[in-house]
Formats: sequence, C-alpha cells, structure tokens
Amino acid sequence: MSAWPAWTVVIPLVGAFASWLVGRKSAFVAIASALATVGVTVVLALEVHARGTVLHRVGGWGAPLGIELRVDGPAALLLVVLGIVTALTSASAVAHFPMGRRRSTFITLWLIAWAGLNALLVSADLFNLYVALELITLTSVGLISLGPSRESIRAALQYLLVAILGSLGYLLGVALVYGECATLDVALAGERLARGTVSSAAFALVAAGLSLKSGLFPLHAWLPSAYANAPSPAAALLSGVLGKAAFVVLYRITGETFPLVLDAAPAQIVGVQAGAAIVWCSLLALRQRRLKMLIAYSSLAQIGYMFLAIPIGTPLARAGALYIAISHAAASAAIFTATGALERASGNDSIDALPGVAQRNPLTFFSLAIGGVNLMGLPPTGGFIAKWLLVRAALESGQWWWAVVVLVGGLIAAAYVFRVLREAFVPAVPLPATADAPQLAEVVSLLLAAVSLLLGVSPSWPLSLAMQSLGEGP
Amino acid sequence: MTFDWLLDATVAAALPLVAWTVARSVALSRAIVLFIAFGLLSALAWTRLGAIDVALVEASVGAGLSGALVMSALSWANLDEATVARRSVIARAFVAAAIALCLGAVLLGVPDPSEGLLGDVSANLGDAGVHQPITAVLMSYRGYDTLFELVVLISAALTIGAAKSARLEARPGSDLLRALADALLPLCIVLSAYFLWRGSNAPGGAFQGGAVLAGGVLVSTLAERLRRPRLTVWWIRAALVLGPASFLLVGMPRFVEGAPFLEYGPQSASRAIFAIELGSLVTIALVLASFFPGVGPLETAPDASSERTRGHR
Amino acid sequence: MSLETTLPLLVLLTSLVPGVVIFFLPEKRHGIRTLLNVGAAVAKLGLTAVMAAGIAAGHRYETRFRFVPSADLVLRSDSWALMFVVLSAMLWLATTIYAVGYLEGSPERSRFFGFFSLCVASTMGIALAGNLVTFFVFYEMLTVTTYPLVVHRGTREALHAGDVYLRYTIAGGVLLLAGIALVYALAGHGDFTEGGFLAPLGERHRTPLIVAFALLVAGLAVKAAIVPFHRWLPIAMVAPAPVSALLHAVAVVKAGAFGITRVLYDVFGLHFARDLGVTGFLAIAAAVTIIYGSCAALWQSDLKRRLAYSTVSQISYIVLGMAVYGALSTIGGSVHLVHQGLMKVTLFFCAGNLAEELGVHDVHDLRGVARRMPLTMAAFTIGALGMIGIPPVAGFVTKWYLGIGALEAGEGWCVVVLLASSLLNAAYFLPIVYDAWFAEPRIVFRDRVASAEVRLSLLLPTLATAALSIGAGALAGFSWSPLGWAKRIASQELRP
Amino acid sequence: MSQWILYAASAAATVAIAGVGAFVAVEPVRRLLSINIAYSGVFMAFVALARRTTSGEADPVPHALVLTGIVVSVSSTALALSLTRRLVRATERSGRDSSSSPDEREA
Repeated sequence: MSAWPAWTVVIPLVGAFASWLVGRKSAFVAIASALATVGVTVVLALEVHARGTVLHRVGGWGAPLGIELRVDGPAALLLVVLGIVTALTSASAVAHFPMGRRRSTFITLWLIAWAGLNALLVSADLFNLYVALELITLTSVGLISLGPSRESIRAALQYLLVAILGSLGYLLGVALVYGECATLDVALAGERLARGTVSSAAFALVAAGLSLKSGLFPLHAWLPSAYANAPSPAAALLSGVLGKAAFVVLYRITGETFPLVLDAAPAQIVGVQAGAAIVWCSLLALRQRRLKMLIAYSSLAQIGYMFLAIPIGTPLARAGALYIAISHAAASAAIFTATGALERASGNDSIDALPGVAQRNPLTFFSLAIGGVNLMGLPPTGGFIAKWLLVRAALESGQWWWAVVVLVGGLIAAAYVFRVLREAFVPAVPLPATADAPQLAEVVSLLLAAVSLLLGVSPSWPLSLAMQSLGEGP
Repeated sequence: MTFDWLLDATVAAALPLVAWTVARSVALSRAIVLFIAFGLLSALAWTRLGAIDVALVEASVGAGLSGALVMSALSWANLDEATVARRSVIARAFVAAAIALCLGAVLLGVPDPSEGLLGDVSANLGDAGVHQPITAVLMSYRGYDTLFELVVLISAALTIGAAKSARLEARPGSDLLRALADALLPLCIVLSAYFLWRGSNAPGGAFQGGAVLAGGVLVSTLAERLRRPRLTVWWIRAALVLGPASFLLVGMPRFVEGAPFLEYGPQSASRAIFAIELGSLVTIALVLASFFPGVGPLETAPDASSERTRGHR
Repeated sequence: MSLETTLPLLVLLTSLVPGVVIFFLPEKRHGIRTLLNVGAAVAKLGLTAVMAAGIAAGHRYETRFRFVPSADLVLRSDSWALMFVVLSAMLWLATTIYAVGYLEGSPERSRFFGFFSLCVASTMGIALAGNLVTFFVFYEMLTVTTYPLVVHRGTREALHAGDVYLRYTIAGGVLLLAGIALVYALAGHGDFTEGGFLAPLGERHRTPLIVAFALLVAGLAVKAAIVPFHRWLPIAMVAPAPVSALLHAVAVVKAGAFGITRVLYDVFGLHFARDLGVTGFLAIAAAVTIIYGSCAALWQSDLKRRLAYSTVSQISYIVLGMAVYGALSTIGGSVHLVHQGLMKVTLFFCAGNLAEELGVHDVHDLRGVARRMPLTMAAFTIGALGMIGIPPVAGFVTKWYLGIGALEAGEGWCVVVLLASSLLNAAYFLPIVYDAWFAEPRIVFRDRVASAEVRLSLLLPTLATAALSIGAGALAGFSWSPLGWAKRIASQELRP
Repeated sequence: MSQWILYAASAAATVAIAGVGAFVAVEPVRRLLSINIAYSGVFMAFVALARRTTSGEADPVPHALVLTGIVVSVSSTALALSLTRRLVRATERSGRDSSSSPDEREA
C-alpha cells in the first residue's frame, strides 16, 4: 500500500485552503502547492511504472465497505500530464487576472478543481467518483462565472444545469449497480455484474449521463458558449483538463465495471454518437467566426475521438483514446492560452482580426499553430500518435468505418485549423506598439505546445503507462 | 398491516403525481409550493422506509433549505418568462411513461432480498468508533466522501460569494423578528449540539445539526442581531473551512506516520469523529447560511443597505 | 553512441536545429541567420559525404527510437536513402545561397528560413525513414512546413495557392495514413525490407492488399503530381523562386516519387506488386501524366508555369521507370531522381534570375535575353537540353535506360511514350532557347547594375547546378556517379 | 407486494417524469425544480433498495450515500439560483442603461 495516491488529493486541497486563508497574496501558496502536486504525481507515476497498479485503502477499510484508491498506468499518466497542463495553465491566470479578489478566487477554485480531478483519477469507488465529478462541475461553474460578461453567467448556469442532469443519470446507474451487486468498488462490481438487463441498463444510464456531461453529440449545444465566455485561463482549464473528467470516469468503468457490455448495443450507440460528434462538430467549427467558439467546437469533436474507444474496445483503441485525452489537453490549453493572449492584444477574438496581431506576436501564434497541428492529428504532435493508434485499432478490429470517421474528422480539422493559420500570412496594417500579448501567457502557451510536441516525439514512455493495465507494459 | 400498505401506496403514488404537477404548473409560485410539498412528502416516504436520518436531512436541508432558497427566487425571478409548453403534454406523458416503465422494470429486476453491506457495516462497528451505523459510514468507512462533500459545499459558497452579494430586497427588521431571533438562536445552538451528540448512537449528526444552526444564524442575521461577518476577517474564512480542515488535521498525524489516510486509530476513533463532526457542523451551518442572498458571511464590502435600514430604524 | 547509430540523426538535426533556432532569431540579425543557414548546409553536406564513404565501405547507419507499438522511429541509410540525402544536401546548399540573395531586403525572412530549414529536415527524414510510420511522420511534416513557404508572399493569389496545396496534400496524407495503417494491421509491421515483405500475405489478403496499394499510391501520387492529382503544382508557382526550385527539384514532388518507390520495392516488392496486377495501372497513370504534362506545358506562356507542367511530366519518368519490371528501368527511374532534381533546379534558378533581374515572366519576352544575361541563359539551355534528353546532359542517360528497360521488359509502348514526350519537350523548350540566343529583343531590358549580369549569390548556384547536370551525364560511367549508384541500388533491390 | 417495490416503482416514475420535465423546461428555475425532484427520485431508489434486507433493518450504506447526495444537490441548487439571480439582475441593469457593460462593477 502506498500513500502517494492520497497525497495527490491532499496537497492541492491543503493548498486551496491555505490560499483561501492567505487571501490576497495567494499566488505563492498556489505555486508551492502546484509544484508539490506535480512532484507527487510524477513520483506516483514512476512507482506505477516500476511496480504496476498502486493501491491505497482510505481509512484502512478496503472494498467493499470502504473506499479504495487505485492508480493504474492510465490513471498515473493522466495524473502527470493533466497535472502539468493544469499547473501551466494556471500560471497564465496570473497574467490574466490583476491582483485581487478574482485572482484569489480563481486560485482557490482552481486548486479545489485540481484536488477533485486527482480524486477522480485515483478513485476506484463509483459513488466517490460521483462526488468528485460534482466537485469538478461546481468548481468549473465557478471558474466560468468569473468571466467578464453577462454571457459568462448565462453560460455558467447552463453548464451547471446540464452537468447536474448528467450526474443524475450517472447516479441512477450507480444505484442499479449497487442494487445488483452490493458494492461500489469499480472492479468488484465488474466481477459481480453478470451480462443482463440490469448491467446493460446501468451502463446505458451511466454512459448517457457521462456523455451528456462531456457534451457528446447530440447534446452538445450547451458547451461551446461555456468555453467561449469563460476567462481564457478558465477556458483552457475547462476544455483542456476539466472537460475530460466525465470521459475519464467512463473510460475507467468501461474497463473495470462494464467490460461485458462493450460489445452490446449501448456501446455501438455511443460509437454512433462519437462519430457524429467528430464530423458534425468539426463542421460547426468550420463555420465559426470567433476563434474561441471554433476551438470550443473542435474540443467537442475531440471528445468524439475519445469516445470511439468504447465501440472499438481493443487495448490499442483505449490507449489511443487516452492519448487523445492527454495530447488534446496540452494542445487545447495551449490554444486557449494563446488565444487569450492575442485577445488581450487585439481586443477581441474574431478570426478576421488575426492578421495584424499574429504578425506582432509570432511566438504566441506559433504555439497556436502547434496546437492546431495537434488537433489535425498530424506529426510531430501527440495528436498524430493518438490518431494512428485509433485508426490502426479500428482496422485491426475489423471495424474499418471508425477509421474512416477518424480520417474524415482529421480532414475537416485541417480545414478549420488552416482557416485560422492562413490569417498569419495575410499582410496587415501594423498594430500599435502596445498590442503585445502578455509575456507570461506567451511563455505558458509555448510550454504547453512543447508538451504536445513532446508527446508526439517521444510517446514510448507515456504509451507504456497507457497500456500497462492492459498487460502490454513492462 | 393493510393500513401500512395503504399509507405506503398513497405516498408512493403521490410522489410522481406531485412531480408531474410541478412540471405542469403555469404559475412559478405554485410550482415552488408544490416542490416544497414534494420534499416533505419524500421525507415521509423515507421515514416509512426506515431512513430516519435521511428524512431529517431532507426535511431540514432538502425541503426546508432548498425550498426556502427557491422561494426567495420568487422575489426576483422574472415571472413573465415562466412559460409551460402546452402543446406537447401528450408526447411528454408518453415519453415519461415509457421511461418510467423501463426504469421500473430494471429497478425491480435487482436481486431480492439482498443484505447489501449491512453485514460488513455492523461487523466493523467496533473499530469505527461510533455505534450509529450511518454515522459510521459517513465519518469512518466513507469519511473520504464526506470530506469531498464538504469541499463541494465550500466551493459552491465560494462561487456564490465571488460575486458581490446583493442586498435582500425586502428586509423585514421588525421587533417581532428580533425577539424571535433572540429566542431562536440559543435554541438552535442547543438543538444542533444535541443533534451532534446524539449522532454517535441515534439518528442525527453534523448535517442535521448544521442545518438547524444555519437556520438560527439566518434568522438572527436577518433580524440584524448578528453582525454580518466579513470575509476580510481571517477567522471567518478559517471557520468556513473548519470541516474539511478538521478532517485533514485529525487524519494527518497518523497518515504521516504511515497509516492509511483518514484512519483514526481504534483508541482515538470516537474522539476523532466527534472533533470532525464539530468542525463540519460549523462549516455546514456557515455555508448553508451563506447560500441566502444578502445574509451569509460572504459579504466583503460594507453594504449600503444595512446603513439605510439602520437609519430607518 | 557510435557513429553508426548517430549519423542519420545528425544529418537530420543539421537542418532541424537551425530551423528552430532561426525562428527565435530577431528579424534583423541577417548575418547570424545567413551564417547559420550556410554553415548548417555545409555541415550537412560534410556529414552526408562521411555517410556515403561509410556506406561504400560497407557500414550500416541506423538510429532507432522507441515510438508507438510495433513501429519504432527508424532513420537508416540504405543506398536509396543515400542517393536522396546527397541530392537534398547538395541542392539545399545551392538553394540556401540562392535564397539569401533572392530574398535580400524582403520582410519575414526569419519565418522563411525557419520553415525552409524545417522543410529540408523533413525531406531528410523522408529519405532516411526506415519504416512506413517514420516515413509518414516526415511526409506530413513536409506538408505542414512547406505551406508557409507557398503562401510566403501573403498575396491573395499566394493564399489561394496555399489553400489548393493543402486541400490536395492533406487529403493525400489521409489516404496515405489509411494505407499505412492497413499495412500495419495486415502485416503487423511496416519496416522497409529490400524486396518487400508483403508477399507472404498474398494468398489470404489479396483484396485488402490491393486496397492498401491503391491508398498508398494515391496518397503519394498527390505529392508526385500524377494525373489527376497534379493541379496544385502549377498553382503553387506563386511562391518565391527558391521555394519553387526546392518544391520541384527535391522536396515535395520527390517525396512523393520516392515514397512510391519505397512502396513498390521495399513494402510490396516489385515482383509481388506485378503479381497483384497493380504495376500496370501505375505505369499507365505515369505515361498519361508524362504526355499530359508535356502537352499542357506547350500552352503556358508564363515561364514558371511551363516549368511546372514540365515537372509534372518529368516526375512521372521516375514512376514509370519504377513501375516497369526490370533492372534497367529501375536504374533509369532511380537515376532520374537525381538528374531531374539537378536539371529542374537549374531551370528554376534561371527563371528566378530572369524575374529578379529583368522582371520577365512571360516566355515571349525572353527573345534576345541571352545578350543581356548570357550565363543564365547558358545554364537554362543546358537544363532544357537535358530535359529533352540530348547528350551529354544527364537527361539523356535517364531516357536511354528507361527506353532499353522498357524494351527489356517487353513494354514497347513505353518507348513510344518516351519518344513522344521528348518531342513535346523539344517543342516547348527549343523555341525559348532559340529565341533567347538568336532573336531580336521584343522588350527593352533593364540595364545592368552590378558587375555581373545578376547578383553573384544568384548566379553562382545556377552555374553550379548546371555544371552538375552536365557532369552527371558526362561522367555517368564512373561508379560514384548517380548512374553508378543507381546500378548498385538495382542490383540490391532486384536480387533474384 | 413488498414495501421496497412500491417505493422503487414510485422512484422510477418520479425520475422519469421529472427527468423529462427537466429536459423540456426552458426557464432555469423550473428546470432546477425538476432536476431536484428527479434527484429525490434517485435517492428514493437508493433508499428503497436499502430496504431489501431480510432482517428488517435497512442497509445503512445507501442512506449515507443519500445524505451526501442531498448535500451535494443543495450546493448545486444554491449555486444555480445565485447564478440565475445574477443573470436576472444583469439583464435588468443592462435593460436600464445599455451603455455600461453589465458586470463591470463586479470586477
């Protein structure tokens, strides 16, 4: 038994309370706890890499009575990468919010959200996952509501109402699972669940709730305005990290609780939704005039790629979905941070306004471009690795149509990404000398883009973690 | 026996009916009143099902607090917007019926009888440090959940407080209210302490106690018997996070020594749990009170309206 | 960490690292940027020389990283890779010097040279790739890094060209990826093997293999500009001359042709591909492209567009040579990889010189231009004669081997195609050459400013590549000439 | 018919009715009411399932889960109401003077 899983939750939580108590000067506390949290997750990942799944019994009780924290390879990978992205993104918040109440509220909410995220990643208990999901939902809503306009509040409200509706479905599914097998432990429930109506219905409810929370097609229309109207650091956190929470839960329980249901009809329905999300949301992204809306829709399409792991179902596909999750986390955080910086410089995030600002801030635009290449799934970014794994998995499992969907999605992504990138080459009236992006945000977005590149250039370590629980690791 | 059955059947049938009426009410005020009625009805259902704790919390927090919150929405909600789509009633009824049938069929398909985790819970009560099974689950077996639940409460309060809290539109401030508050606050404190103490071996605990205390704080603040605490004061902020902080503080020493997180040790378990419940009670009371606009402790700037009412008085 | 395991990586890094560094250099640091560019190009040339010597001496160079399951990132140098690498390294040096002169005083040079270097790095990766996944990684990097070069000028026309370029190449990339994934799904790996590795699967997976071949070749044909995927190439002409030179001579179209070569020889194996019955289609497509490109070139009055259609036609010589079964045509195809590069880069340099010095773009304005710019036109003449296939310029060697190769394989119709194409080549090149030397000027040319007819940084690379075009043809008998190397390749690939 | 079945059926009907209501509702407060009722239905399912024991003593774990669930759902209700209220006020304010951006004063 290792203490590290609990530490990944305790440290950001203590940091959140400390920053809350310190008040205005919370930035130092934030930096310290961010460094400590990332450090702990790295140590944990190394331990998982060396020794396999790490277990912690909270309170010493153990399943089924108590709650167990179990960190397998995928969870460790997500802990590290999402942790790094979270830490980097929040650094840009310092540039975004002037010192004051909004900044300290952001910091506290961000640390709580991080604690919730880590709790979600390490937890092996169905109900604890629900509580962690709700924690993430509420902090996400808080982060969105810090936005500048009335639209932010409207978006936050909409986000909250849809998210709790999604949790409702999940919770009902959990009730069924508990009723059927008298345990809330994900793996134990998986052992006790037989193939049948109850398990299929429970999966359908859980999947419906979680896909609603993720904004999977066709119930996606509520999400883009949340991303587009949140403050940029919050948008980066949401689309990069927190928006993946529901998927991560589904990923975990499809692997451990519902492996039997995967070849049944509900999984194929999820697949159709995912495919439609990839194509339709990409097409919608193509039509947007605002950069943030475009990225928001593209995030929805990327969510679709992740959900493809469920119908394809092979270890390779699951690794691919996981890889989409981590590389998109870095890429979309990079893009949102860069967009926020450019928006600062130009006053709005309209695509038409890009030419001037892109030429004044080439490095910021450069990170935007790398993020864009990641969205297209082209090398040398992590997006390519993910796409490769998914396409190969689809072909190997004989379900070649999913490969076609993935490739078509990549084509449309290229269309909307280059619609943005080409603006950098349009000669424009030079902007006034003040139109520079905040330097901190520039550095942060470059670092995030570097993470995405690193994932694309050196995927073997992350992949060995991603495939560890599936018996292909060292 | 038949009476029991009849009562159960009535309650069970009434619940979906009330739910339907809430959704179908044209006037928002009517929907809200029915919503509170639904809460009380479900509290009744839960007592029937032997879930006294749940019924208590539902009556105080669920129906009571939520009901009051929603009720306060009447004062500012734009009632003109309250529209109910009339045309699709049949379609909706049909869809709802279909879903209800499927859900019901699945729910009734679970094994019966089933002991659940009853046996495990009872067998480990000795080590848990409390005699009341639900308190044992909440504070010991699944104390980790409770920790997060408190954090959820706090983050909601934080977001609500992040916007500058607006003043309450109609402030009563009458002598009657002040007299009531003077009598109520001590009563609430005593009552919540009682709930807390009782929690270790009978229904009751931090939540029920916290809800009661929140009510007292609420009335007193409304009556301006209690100063509005400010977030700029550090101990107010500390009090708000006392619940989860006490979880961490109590759990930390043994955790650092190498024991599992939130393992209190067999000897000190009951004391540890009591300390945590005490902290949680403070957090819950403060946070719940803060949910009410213009009342809670999350005022950062002196409010112009309080000066005005004071002058008026 | 011996030279055996690091040399391919070093060859790649000598253009990758300068590319990245240049992005972060301030726009005004011309001196450092030029030094970095030329220094890196020279260093790369040196490294490739070491590599060539090593391979001739029997060493094997391979850099391998763990990448994705069942596909490492492999950079290794076999004979074919070396041929492409040496060509790219030489032409990179020439083009860099040319580009430094050509873009003097224009804006956004940091961006230009950054992407230019990355583009060459991608080409190096393509050349050295040891399996399909590695190939694809660099192939797509090439797509992304050439886009900024195509739209460099930022005009409406340039942006349109960029859009068209992307539409074709990204779609091609998708087809290629699908094909590669199919190969991995069927065979479990995609490591380039001399003689191919798919033959054992032929019994059970005939249809999927044909699909895979179609996907792979269609994806690659986009960059190789084979009809009907050729339309982007003439439109991409709006890019600055050095870019066109690079696109046409080394980077993009060659990447496509080289990829087709790899697929035919090292994935399927020529023998197995013939058994599958797919080479015939490829040969026909190549023949159609050869004739179509030559015909279309006849009607172009813009010099660069005429050269572009000529490229469309010439690249398919390579494909045709590869697709026709037999050692001699393999030699012809692979040697044309080098020959076409040298000749076409010369022609584009000349077109750039004419445009830069005199502002001349239309072929009709070239009358009498040789009096004003004799050296440039001499280089142009050499390139043009080579394209037609007149000895001793390198193009003759190619056509000779292609012709006798086709006869050896019993594909007599190919000879007809080659002859017809040569006639057409003559029809669109000879009038230009004749008019330039012997006709009276139609327009008044600007007076000479510098001591030479054009800036030396433009003139010297032009003359150098022209000289190489003659050298490659005249010295074809030596074993270290492109032809000698191509013979070596053919003997390895088609070992019985 | 045993007691838990009655309530489980009631829970199913409540969740279905309120869930559909939540999907259809336009106005936030109404949607919130429906969602809350639907949650009560889910909690009812938990509590009913806890009643299947042979001894007559209910399984305490679902009860504890429901307690936690109620508190979580109260938090989100309060948050949703607070946001709705801010939205209504911001709309009113921008209706009064369209010149100033609604939430600037809160910054």
